[in-house]
Amino acid sequence: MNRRRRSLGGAALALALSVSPLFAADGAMPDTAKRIKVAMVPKLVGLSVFKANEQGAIAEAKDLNIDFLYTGPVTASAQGQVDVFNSLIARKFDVITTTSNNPTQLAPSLERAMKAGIKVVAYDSDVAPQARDFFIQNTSYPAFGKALVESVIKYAGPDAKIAILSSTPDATIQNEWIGAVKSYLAATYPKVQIVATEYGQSSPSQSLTAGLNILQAHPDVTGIIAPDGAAVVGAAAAIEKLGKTGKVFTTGASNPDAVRQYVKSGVIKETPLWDEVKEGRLVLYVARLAADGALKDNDTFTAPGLGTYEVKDKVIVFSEPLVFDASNIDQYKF
Amino acid sequence: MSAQRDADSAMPGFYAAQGIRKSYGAIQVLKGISLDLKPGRMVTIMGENGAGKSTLFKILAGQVPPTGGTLRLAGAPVALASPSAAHARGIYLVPQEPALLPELSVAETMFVGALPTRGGPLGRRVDWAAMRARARAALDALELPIDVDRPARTLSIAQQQQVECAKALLRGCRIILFDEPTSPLTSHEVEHLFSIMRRLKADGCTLSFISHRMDEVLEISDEIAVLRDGVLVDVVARPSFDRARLLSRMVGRPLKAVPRRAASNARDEVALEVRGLSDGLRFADVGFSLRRGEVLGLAGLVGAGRTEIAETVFGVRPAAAGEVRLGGAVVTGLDCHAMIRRGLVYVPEDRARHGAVLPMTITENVTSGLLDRVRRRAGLLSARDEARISAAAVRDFRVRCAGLDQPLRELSGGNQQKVVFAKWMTTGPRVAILDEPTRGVDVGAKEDIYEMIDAMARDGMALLVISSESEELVRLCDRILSIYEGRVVAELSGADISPAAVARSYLTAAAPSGGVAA
Amino acid sequence: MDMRAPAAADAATPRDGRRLPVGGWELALTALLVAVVAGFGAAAPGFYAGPASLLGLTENFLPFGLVALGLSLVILTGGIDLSVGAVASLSAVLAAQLWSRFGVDIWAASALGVAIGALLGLLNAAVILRLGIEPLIATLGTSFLYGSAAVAAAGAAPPSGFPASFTAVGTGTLGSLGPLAGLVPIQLALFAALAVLFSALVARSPFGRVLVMVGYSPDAARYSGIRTGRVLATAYAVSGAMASLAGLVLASYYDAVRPDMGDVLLLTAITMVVLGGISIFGGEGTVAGVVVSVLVLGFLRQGMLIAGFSDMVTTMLTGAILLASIAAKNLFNRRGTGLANQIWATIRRPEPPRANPN
Amino acid sequence: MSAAAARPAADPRPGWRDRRELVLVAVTAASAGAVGIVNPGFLTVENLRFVALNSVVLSIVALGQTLVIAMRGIDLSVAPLMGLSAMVCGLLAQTHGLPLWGAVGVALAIGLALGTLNGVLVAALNIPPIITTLGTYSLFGGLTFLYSDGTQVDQVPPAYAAFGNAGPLGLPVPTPVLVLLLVTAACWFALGHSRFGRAVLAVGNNAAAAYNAGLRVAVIRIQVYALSGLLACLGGLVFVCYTGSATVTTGTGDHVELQSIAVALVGGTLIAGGRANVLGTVLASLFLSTVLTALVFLQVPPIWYSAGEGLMILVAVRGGTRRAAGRA
Repeated sequence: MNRRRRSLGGAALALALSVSPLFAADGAMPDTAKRIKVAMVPKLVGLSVFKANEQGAIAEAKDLNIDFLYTGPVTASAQGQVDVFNSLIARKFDVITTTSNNPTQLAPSLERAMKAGIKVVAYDSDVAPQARDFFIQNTSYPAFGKALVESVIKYAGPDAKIAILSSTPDATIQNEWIGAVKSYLAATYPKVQIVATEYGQSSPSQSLTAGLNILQAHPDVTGIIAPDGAAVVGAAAAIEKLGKTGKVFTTGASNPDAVRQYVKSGVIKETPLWDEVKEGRLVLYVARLAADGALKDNDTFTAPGLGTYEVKDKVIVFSEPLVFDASNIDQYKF
Repeated sequence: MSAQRDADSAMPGFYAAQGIRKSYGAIQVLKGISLDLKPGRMVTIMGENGAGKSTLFKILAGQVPPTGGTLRLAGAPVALASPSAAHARGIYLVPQEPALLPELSVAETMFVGALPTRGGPLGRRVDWAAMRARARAALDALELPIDVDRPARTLSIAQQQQVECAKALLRGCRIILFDEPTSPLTSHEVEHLFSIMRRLKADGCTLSFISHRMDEVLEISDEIAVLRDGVLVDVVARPSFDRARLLSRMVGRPLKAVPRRAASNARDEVALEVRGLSDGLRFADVGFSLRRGEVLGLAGLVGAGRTEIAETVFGVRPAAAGEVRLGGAVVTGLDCHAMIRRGLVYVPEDRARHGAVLPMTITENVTSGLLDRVRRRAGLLSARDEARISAAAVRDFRVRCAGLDQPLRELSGGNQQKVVFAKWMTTGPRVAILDEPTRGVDVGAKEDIYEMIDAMARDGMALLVISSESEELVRLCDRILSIYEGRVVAELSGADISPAAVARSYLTAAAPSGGVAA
Repeated sequence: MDMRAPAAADAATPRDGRRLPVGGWELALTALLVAVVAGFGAAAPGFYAGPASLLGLTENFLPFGLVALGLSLVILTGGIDLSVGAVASLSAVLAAQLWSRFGVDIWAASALGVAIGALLGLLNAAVILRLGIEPLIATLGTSFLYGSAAVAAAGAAPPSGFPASFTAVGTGTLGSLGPLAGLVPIQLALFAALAVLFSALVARSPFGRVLVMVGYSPDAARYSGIRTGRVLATAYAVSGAMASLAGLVLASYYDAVRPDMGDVLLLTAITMVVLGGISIFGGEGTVAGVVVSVLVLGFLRQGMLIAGFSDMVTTMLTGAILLASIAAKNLFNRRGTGLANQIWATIRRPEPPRANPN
Repeated sequence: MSAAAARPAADPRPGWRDRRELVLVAVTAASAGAVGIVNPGFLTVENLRFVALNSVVLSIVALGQTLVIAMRGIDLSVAPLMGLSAMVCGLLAQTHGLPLWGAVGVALAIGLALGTLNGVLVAALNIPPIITTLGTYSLFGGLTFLYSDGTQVDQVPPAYAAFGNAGPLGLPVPTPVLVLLLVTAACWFALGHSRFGRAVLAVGNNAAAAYNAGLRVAVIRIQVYALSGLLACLGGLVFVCYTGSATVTTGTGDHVELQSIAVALVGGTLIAGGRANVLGTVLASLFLSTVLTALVFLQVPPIWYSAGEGLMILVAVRGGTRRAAGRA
């Protein structure tokens, strides 16, 4: 049913990209003659952000002569992903793209896939480097850390007491972002104090409870950085329930649909992410290139309608953070 | 029969079975039973285990549908789809051990399924006050001093039966069937139950009960019906009761007179010595010594503490004080695992719960007494050796079975008991405690078991026998201790031993102290 | 009459049901296994790509089987162990931390891990026996405790990247033993060995005998001189040890540990045990049945995934099979009281012998 | 049996230790007070309101579980049922604008239908409850997944949010709390004072005896599982209104099945059936919510939260076992 909401309108509105499409002729080009099978395996199938990737990927698959499959575990478990990988290996897929629940646990299975001649493209959350051919990083970690901090401190003030509400203690990408947040704070806003760190287990309801608890236990907190889709929703809901809208600000990493109401009601002033639909398209484009063997470890390429990208040591940075606020959020539907 | 009977049979409370048959699969349990139950009369059903008595009662009470035949109530045929349908028609079965609703109050257990309600602001609600008042009234009517607010789990079995009687009356049931009510009761409790029965009878209720105890039956019955192998072989009315005839009808052959045992096998060597044993609760200061080859009986009322004494000696129940010596060595406080290894075994009274594992095979039960003696290969039990032990046991103990791997539950009570005997006797014990060794065992197997006990004594085993049947103790024992309320009150030996003397020994102890716990 | 004299075996040596622990249920499961493997082999491309790949599929589900073997013992006693998932996680995490933080040899750490699992099982038994708490509740409580401990022990960056010799347990084959052995995953060899061991243990060892006895009737077992507390403690300890073994195999398979890695094991392992024919009330059932049911459910899941069904559809099917099989079993079980059972009884069994005195 | 015959009659009147409600109120108040001393923020009206609100969904589900356990059953499927109801109601509202009263109907219908399925499997096919609901746990979880097709509920219409958070007609008490009070009162009345509830307890005490007393045991079983399903789904609806979200793992991810069993037992309901404590269940859920919130106020590291839960179960059930031990 969500498919009905699918729209590429948002994707059409190009962003300012770090690399401008000037050197298209030099880059790797896909060869779409042969039909290939590409699977996209998200952390779990029940999250809208990943559905947004799928949305973009489906559109791109048509153009690139790809049999596309979106499949994954129901809960965010590495074991579930490995089960899916194993079945994809048996079904002889050409490319597996995935965002990992755990970088290390997935590695043996993905290495087996690579041994079987399957290309592996990681996106969003990386796996161990030896277990994938390429990694598409959403945004650079420092950039995202900065965006997270700015979107709260701008409103809460440079000497605010803030809290962090994350997913789980060992979530790789969240920990990278939290690390980036801390170093940016130390450098730019040394007076900001982090008074609590809680975990919502990527569950909206547990995040809500954790958010409520933070605000009740630390009434002087005026900002919550919640770098997780469920966490930011929980934090925002907690602020709203406690009637602290306008007094406490939160930000995170969520798809616009999930936080639209909070952005409109002012609980969330700004929240950074990136264009998930577009990222899904890029994932498929890179998958095609990888399958064709057309992409080198250090390379550049231009994806039509997406822009030009640089591959550095197998890593491709997708974009600068895209910051949603009340003025632009309605342009994005995912 | 005839006109008079026809007229009677239309009376309210006249309940007749006509040609009742019941089969389970290919097995015919009841083969056409016709029996009349009449108002104001007590009809007793006697018969060996497996004769079909309980099945007949279950059919009469609507718990089991008959395969064929008709039930007539006051002349009209009735079909009873369930126990509650039977209750609705005034027929009530008091089970031997009433099924408890342990967490509910006495009053509620009496009304379960038919709680009185009254209207209230929130709809119909249970009328607790009315329920309690009516329950109290029903118990008072039978002069039963039981607090209706007690949780049912605190009732004794006798009290549970008493409550069941009151319950039957409460539901307006005037045809009351008692399934072997007396066997778990002490004799005082039996007296109390009988007084209730007489009161009900005088009140015009239709009564029937099952019993094995001849004395009771002769005392309370107006009519005695004897069942054998699913057939009603005899119905006798009061003046013409004849003990010998009843017994021979039950077993289908004339019964030899119960002999007193010939000569003692007792030797000098003391095998088991108990001194000043107490558990701090049920018995105190019990002492006796048991010699090899001797058979010592423990007589007493049910609940006198005999089983507890045995269990404490055996080590499954802790002792508070006293000493137990086995072959001279002090073994007080050891668990039964250690006792078995030292040659003391115990055949418990409750076979299904403690004595055997009914779903397991004969072989597994036989060897379970002491797995150590089964030969092992690579740490595993040798199937061949197990089969050898089991086959020998089945032969020596005359177990009738289809094969050694037959589950025990498929055997009759007597054969199950023989397997339990085999389980322990093949471990080569020096002392055996036999608690109600013939409970739930039919007459034929009973005699086999007596012979086995004699043989064990001849072999030099020391035996402690607990039995509630005086005849049994007389038949088996060299010496008898009488237990009353956890204390040894008398000792009988030699020529003093007779059924009357045994009964007298503990009943006289009972008399002075007045009423035994109700 | 001398009962102690050794008697010659009865001429008609009776068959012993437990010597060959295979009955109707096990045969039905085996038929189902054949149908599942053949069905997916024919209908799902990629399911059968040579014997090595077929056997290789077992690597993906045998940790569940290891848990099921241990859990079988507990369920045979009439108990249950809800803590197996948490035990698997906690002991694997602790073993991995011993290796990574304290430099303990990985194999020594693994051995310690299994020992820790056994200890956690003993702790379960202590809660059940000493505090007198129902196994269901006791192990529910301890699973929360062990789970917390696993998270605490794992820290923010749980260890990963084990030595190759260790990860071979999860993903390697017996290749070094010869070309044919190269087809057999080490996991499968481990499981097969343990399956035989457990089967023999339950069917023919003194421990298995008393275990079954305790399961059918704890009272009768106690009155037979069996120290039931020790039997239960052993069962829970073995269950814990097997859970931690499964956790270690998972660690090896994933080349990493996580504090929640064992969570998925519990419900599937219970399903395997129950579908294998072990009665939740204790006593009844065989390890052979559990082994076959592990293979049935494992191959079914792999086949479904390869055929492109989602994880959840597969889980649904597992649930449906569990319900249908137990319903069918109830209808036909000798101990049941259903109508079909009575019909079945009359068809199948002659009149049970009754001991009537002539 | 001779032991039973002569066991001295216990005092039938419950002592204070048997008044589980009072004990729970006391320990809840004591822990709240203690935390309040360390961190006064805990005792604000606002915070206590959320402590209460946070316990509502679990309480509602656990009341159904209480009924089932009182009948000597167990229902593991409450967790996926709660999730299914939250997902179906939430998605219908989010995408089709299903009105709130419609969602109530949908939730109750799902609960009744699937709860009845549990009941039929237990009562008619004679499958042990733990196995039945283990099987339907997978089935219902799968239904949630199939229905949602991997999407999630992340915003609900204002009417839902108002229902989940505000009080009706401007009352200061949030609607979920009122719903809980209503359900609690209904369960309390049913178990304590209606023929149906007493029949449930009779079945839990001794199903054979209940049958012989003329109770339709199979029908009662089916009704109780249906009620449990109903309450689980009501809990799911309240959940989606309160949190504004539902995912495929709602219910199962938080192990509501285990939590509901835990609070029912901590509340004083016997795992062996036959005795239930409706008020105790609600208070135990409130206690759990208090403790979990208190841990945050005391700055206990989050990883130990579930250990606290485990200890609470063992300690509370231990207290209950000691007194039940007298029962043969």
